[in-house]
Amino acid sequence: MIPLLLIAQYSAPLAFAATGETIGQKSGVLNIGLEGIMLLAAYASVSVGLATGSPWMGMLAAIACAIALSLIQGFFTIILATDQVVAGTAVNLFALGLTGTLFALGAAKGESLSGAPRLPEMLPGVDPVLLLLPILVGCAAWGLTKTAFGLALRAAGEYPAAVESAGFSVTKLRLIAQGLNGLFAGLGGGYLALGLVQAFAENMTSGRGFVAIALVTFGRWKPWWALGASLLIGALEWAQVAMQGKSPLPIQFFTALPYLVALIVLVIAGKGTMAPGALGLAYRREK
Amino acid sequence: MKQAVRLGLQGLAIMAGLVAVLFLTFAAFGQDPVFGVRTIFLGAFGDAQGISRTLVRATPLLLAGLGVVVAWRAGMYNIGGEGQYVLGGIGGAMIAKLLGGAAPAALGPMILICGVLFGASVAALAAWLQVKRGVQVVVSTILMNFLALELMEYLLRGPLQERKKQLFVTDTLPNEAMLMRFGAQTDLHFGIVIALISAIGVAIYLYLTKAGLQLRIVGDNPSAARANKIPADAVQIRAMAISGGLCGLAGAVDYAGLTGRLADGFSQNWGFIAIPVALMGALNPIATIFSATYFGALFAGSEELKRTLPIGNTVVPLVQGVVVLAYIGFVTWMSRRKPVVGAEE
Amino acid sequence: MTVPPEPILSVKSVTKRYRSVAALQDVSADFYPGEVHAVLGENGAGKSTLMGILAGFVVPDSGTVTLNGGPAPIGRPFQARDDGIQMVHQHFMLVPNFTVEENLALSGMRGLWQTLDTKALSKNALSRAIDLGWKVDADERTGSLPVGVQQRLEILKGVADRALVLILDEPTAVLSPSEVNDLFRVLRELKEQNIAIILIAHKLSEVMAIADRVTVLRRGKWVASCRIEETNAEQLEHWMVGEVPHREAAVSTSSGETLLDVQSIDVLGDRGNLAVKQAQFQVASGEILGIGGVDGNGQIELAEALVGVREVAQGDIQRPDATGYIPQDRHQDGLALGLSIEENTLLSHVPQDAENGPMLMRSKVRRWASDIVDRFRVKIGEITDPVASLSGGNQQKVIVGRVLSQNPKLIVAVNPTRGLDIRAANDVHERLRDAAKAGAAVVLFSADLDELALLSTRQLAISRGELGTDYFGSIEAPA
Amino acid sequence: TGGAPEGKEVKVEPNVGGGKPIEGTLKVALLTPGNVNDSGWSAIAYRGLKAIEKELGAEVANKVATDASTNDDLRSYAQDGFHLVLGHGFEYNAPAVAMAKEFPNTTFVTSSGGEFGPNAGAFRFYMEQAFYLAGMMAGRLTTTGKVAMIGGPDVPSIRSTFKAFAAGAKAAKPDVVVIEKFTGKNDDVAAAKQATLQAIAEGADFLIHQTNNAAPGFFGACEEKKVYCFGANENQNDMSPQVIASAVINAEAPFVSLAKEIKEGKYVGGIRLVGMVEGAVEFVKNPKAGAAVTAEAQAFVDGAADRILAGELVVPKDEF
Ligand SMILES: Nc1ncnc2c1ncn2[C@@H]1O[C@H](COP(=O)(O)OP(=O)(O)OP(=O)(O)O)[C@@H](O)[C@H]1O
Ligand SMILES: Nc1ncnc2c1ncn2[C@@H]1O[C@H](COP(=O)(O)OP(=O)(O)OP(=O)(O)O)[C@@H](O)[C@H]1O
Ligand SMILES: [Mg+2]
Ligand SMILES: [Mg+2]
Repeated sequence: MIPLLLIAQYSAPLAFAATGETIGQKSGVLNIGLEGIMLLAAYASVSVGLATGSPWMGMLAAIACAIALSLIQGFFTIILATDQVVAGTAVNLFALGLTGTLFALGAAKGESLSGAPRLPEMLPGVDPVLLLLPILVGCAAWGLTKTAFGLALRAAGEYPAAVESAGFSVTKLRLIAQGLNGLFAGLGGGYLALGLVQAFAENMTSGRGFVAIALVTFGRWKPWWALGASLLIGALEWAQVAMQGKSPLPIQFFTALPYLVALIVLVIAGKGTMAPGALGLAYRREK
Repeated sequence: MKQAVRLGLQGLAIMAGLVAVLFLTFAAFGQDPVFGVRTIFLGAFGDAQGISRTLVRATPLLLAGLGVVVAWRAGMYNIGGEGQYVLGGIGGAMIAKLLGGAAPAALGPMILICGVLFGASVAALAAWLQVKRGVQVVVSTILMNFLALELMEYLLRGPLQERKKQLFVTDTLPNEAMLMRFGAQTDLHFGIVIALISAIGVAIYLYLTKAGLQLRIVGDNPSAARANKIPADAVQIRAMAISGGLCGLAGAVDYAGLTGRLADGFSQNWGFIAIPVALMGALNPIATIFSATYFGALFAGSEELKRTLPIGNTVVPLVQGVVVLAYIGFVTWMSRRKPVVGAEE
Repeated sequence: MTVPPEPILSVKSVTKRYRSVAALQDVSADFYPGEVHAVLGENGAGKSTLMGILAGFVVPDSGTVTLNGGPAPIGRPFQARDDGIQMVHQHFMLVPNFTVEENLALSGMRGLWQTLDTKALSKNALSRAIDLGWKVDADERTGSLPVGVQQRLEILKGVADRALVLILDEPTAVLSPSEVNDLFRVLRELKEQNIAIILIAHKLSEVMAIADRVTVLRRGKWVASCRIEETNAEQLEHWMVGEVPHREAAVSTSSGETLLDVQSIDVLGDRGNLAVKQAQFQVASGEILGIGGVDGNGQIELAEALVGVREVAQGDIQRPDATGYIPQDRHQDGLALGLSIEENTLLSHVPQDAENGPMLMRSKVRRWASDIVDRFRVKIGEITDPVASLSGGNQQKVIVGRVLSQNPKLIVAVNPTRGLDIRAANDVHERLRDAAKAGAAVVLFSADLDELALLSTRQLAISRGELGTDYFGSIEAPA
Repeated sequence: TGGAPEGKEVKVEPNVGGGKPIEGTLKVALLTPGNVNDSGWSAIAYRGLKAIEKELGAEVANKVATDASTNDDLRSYAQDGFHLVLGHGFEYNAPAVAMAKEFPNTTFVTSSGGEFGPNAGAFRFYMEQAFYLAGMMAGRLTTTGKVAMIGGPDVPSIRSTFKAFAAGAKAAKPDVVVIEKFTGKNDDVAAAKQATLQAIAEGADFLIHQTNNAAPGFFGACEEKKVYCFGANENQNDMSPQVIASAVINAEAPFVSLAKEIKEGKYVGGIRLVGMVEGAVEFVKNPKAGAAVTAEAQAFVDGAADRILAGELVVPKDEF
């Protein structure tokens, strides 16, 4: 038996990222750079946490850096209207290189990025960031469906011209969504590093950003569903760790299981008609 | 003529910009920028070793980049190049294992063929899933990348493990089965010729054949293709198969030309880098030759850099990220300023 | 009705250039409350540009715009909207995946930072719908509504709040005659409420039926403005194109061999709905069968079934091998906009002599493409330019040209002249007629009764997927 | 197709000695599979390299070498006149031995690997000895009867050390249950913590690891659950209060003595096993462990260590 709390803890980085990506995709922007943004946030949370001695400053730094990088990507994909996949790929490379280089420079000076201070626990095993997860997912779900902003944001992802004609700027809406995406990725990356292990290692996100992108489809572009999908994958991960050594199947079968299940669910769930109509398409205002 | 001059100037401007980006990146991390840029340049073009290193790196980038070109031209956002590359290697290693020591001379070509088939079939599967089941290629190929890597790890510990069952690698290919090498001084192998021929082949296919025209029509407007009885689904699946085949070929060529064996470190992210390579090549197969060479040079030069700087390893992806962003930003900015070609009376 | 002395909105000597193109040159016009003001002109005459200036989307290079005697909010479309200038675009600004209520709420919102009450936000618009005698289902998915109903939503969005001026860009192009009648009824009602209505239309009969005043533009220049009583259709046509184009009468019925034989077919729509029920007819060589009806009644599905793009669910179609299809929406189904003009001429058919195994013969392809450009008088820069650089009319000619040049035995055309000006439309009509004369069977789907009357040798109407004969309404004379 | 020409064309072959003493500065290059700041496998070798630099005044260089660049890297260093090229990993062995034929004046030595030539060879760190001792200590001290090993990537060297740990534990407590978990990744700190927590949940109260960069995850879990653990590769006794001892590789001594042999022209190709006897492997107890390690257990392990040093106890190891 795996305690539910552990599943929640270890799927929280995925859940944060998938929720943010859901918001972003609802506005029409595919954020392939999610992995890199999470990685930068992870680095920032630990290095600032260690430097200031305050986990709060670490989390703030994670969020700030993630939003900044997310908006840099947004500058390219939303304002300049470049291809979203390429800009995202570049952001991933950039973040991997940047954090790796900073890490190497620090290591050369003998600095270590582990043993960062951790956030106080509100309940056993529940720090404020984890507590924030269901609250923020709820906010995202509520914001998308129950606020004027959410309506406009969804319209920007479906049919941007209609948003412009209603008097709202698609660019601004998408930038806000991209910023929120960054905020969530920052919480996810920060929680992964500072919340779970209080340490940073090169490339420690290990593909979680990419999996989160797949989970958005899996979650039918709904925040609660994205959370559910993350929990499911998180549970599978725990199951694979637990089953290791107790089954004659090779280890790789277990480590592949979450990806395999995600793919199979997508195939069974079938037609992705829930995808926002203008997802992945750059919008250029006619003049 | 004027067009050629303008393109040439634009190319020069881009090259200058890219060097400037390199320069600034080094400076930003407190490294001597002149030394850094010089090292990269000499490492990539300084001598026969450098040039060969550049071409060896450019080979998988060009092949996988061509794969991206073909898929994206058909409107299929294949980002599974990495997984298909790995599968290409797996396909090659499987046939090598199957044939044992038999017919080593024929083995080389067989490896390439198997690599193509392996890459092509998973990519076609991803395409089929999109066309028939609505699973977006962008999403499914991400997942397939992970699966391909896990599969390789498993095979290296099981069916494909070397004869002595000690290491998690395949047997090393016999020399006769390896692609022709251009000299013992360098790693340069016949793969670069295969890649160049592929580039020309893809160019001919896309621009001079009916199937290629149909592929581009489908990519530009699938609805119009359908209304004109071009079987858009079949064309997209075929495009993905070609794309995956090229990425698989990249893996097989690296296996049979460079490493001679498969090991956990076989995946070097060429399949991911191929995306910016293809886009910087404007999704044009011939221009992709140049962008692949550029990236190849960056990798080759940074090999030299890694030998000398402690941050050599990690500064490379950083530079690539900045370069790609700077490039796409620049190109978009240029295309915005460019007067729209109008045809008004 | 009385004409108030003061115009609500007026433009004085506005000029707008797009690089080399002068979209508008020194144009002036006054728009009065309580009047329908029609703006006429050929494709590219500058009508939409002028509307864009009025609605605040387009900033003129020079000239002044006044609203209610004061300066109009130039270049500030949202201010213009708040000031009561409402515009219904040619391409609807509706989110297809939203419900009607959500769409109305989206346009009714004034700020982003508030909780969403779609009921409250769409209340005004929905109550206006009741005033205007329209039944609107607030929970329906917008994209699945017929075009006519979507247009009503656009008008409702415009008049939900304070509307002083209502601008409609080619609203009738997509409507059936009875829908046009209904639209005109509503416009008259709005006119009674002292709203100034500005209307762009290509069909003079409609203009004569509804307008109180007309302004004619030609190649960006003002040609004439007057009250409708002071002019007639011939004069308007002369103002628009300079000379009155020659019109041929419909081809006489021919009794050639039957080329198209449709035997009680059922066709399914994209969502699996039964779009065409038990259609049955024959078309012979030399015949032009006109099929009229409101958009969304199964035309597209039937047309696609006729040419074999869509499978029939039941029944059978005998058709000749060589078929040509002119689809309804050139941007959606007709062209690959990112490809060159030359490549677009190959979209439906690659001439046999240009194929050599899998290869295309470049010189043969070039000759085929230039032939089409020459024979159909397509105005182009370079043949290798992207087809997107052509104006709408010339794009349409590329499609018509490539379809007719392959000498099809069967031609299926859906609204082939939608949005084209009179001269371009005449050109297309003539080509279709020539094809019929040369022995092809033609099926012409059109929402335009005049076009059907002018071209077809025989007419059918389609309604809710069923073919019949007595569907056509007619346009009422002004009361 | 056809293979590479058999070394005939080689022209770039600086005369750097080989079989004869080297005059002037010794040049030594090191290839590692990962960054040298991984506080694990690669870091060990880097410390060895630094020792060569310091003690022999050698000119040193190092680089991460992947499968695709291995041949190029070996060749480039040889062409640049390096006298000794060290490849830190079994994966460099076969390419190095092949390359050595083309550069008779450069010596290629890899850590692990079974092939050698006149100017090429390997030395194999007998890390299993230290893991065996750790296993014995764990087996002696466990109250739950369960001990665990947490691995990052699933590679032969790690598997072999884990086998030794398990053997040691069984030697101390025959009915001990040995739990083994791999994350499959080198740098996934969260996954390492996850695997460790799971092993602890399954009852393990003494754990050892091979997680390289992801080690903070391992230590974090042990700290949280207040179970005892061992450091590996480097002396990690300070990384957490829960660490009772570390299984350490000291690459300094064998690296420096190897470099000396090269400098004096005395190197003979072959495969050497370097372990506790040579001082290359060590089981270092944590002085701060205090009461966690009973005197009885310590004596038990010390006794085994003595027998290893005396050659009476041969710890099992895999060939790779
Ligand atoms: N954004 C633009 N950029 C460049 N040229 C433009 C632009 N908008 C309009 N034009 C040009 O200005 C001229 C007038 O265009 P406009 O759209 O006003 O014509 P129109 O009278 O509405 O034509 P139609 O009947 O086809 O709708 C055309 O030549 C057109 O090509
Ligand atoms: N790239 C362009 N450069 C200059 N003018 C353009 C360009 N593209 C379109 N236009 C002009 O803008 C106007 C609107 O284009 P569009 O193709 O929508 O024509 P349209 O006749 O209004 O078609 P539709 O009725 O289908 O909207 C046309 O007059 C066209 O000439
Ligand atoms: Mg117009
Ligand atoms: Mg028009």
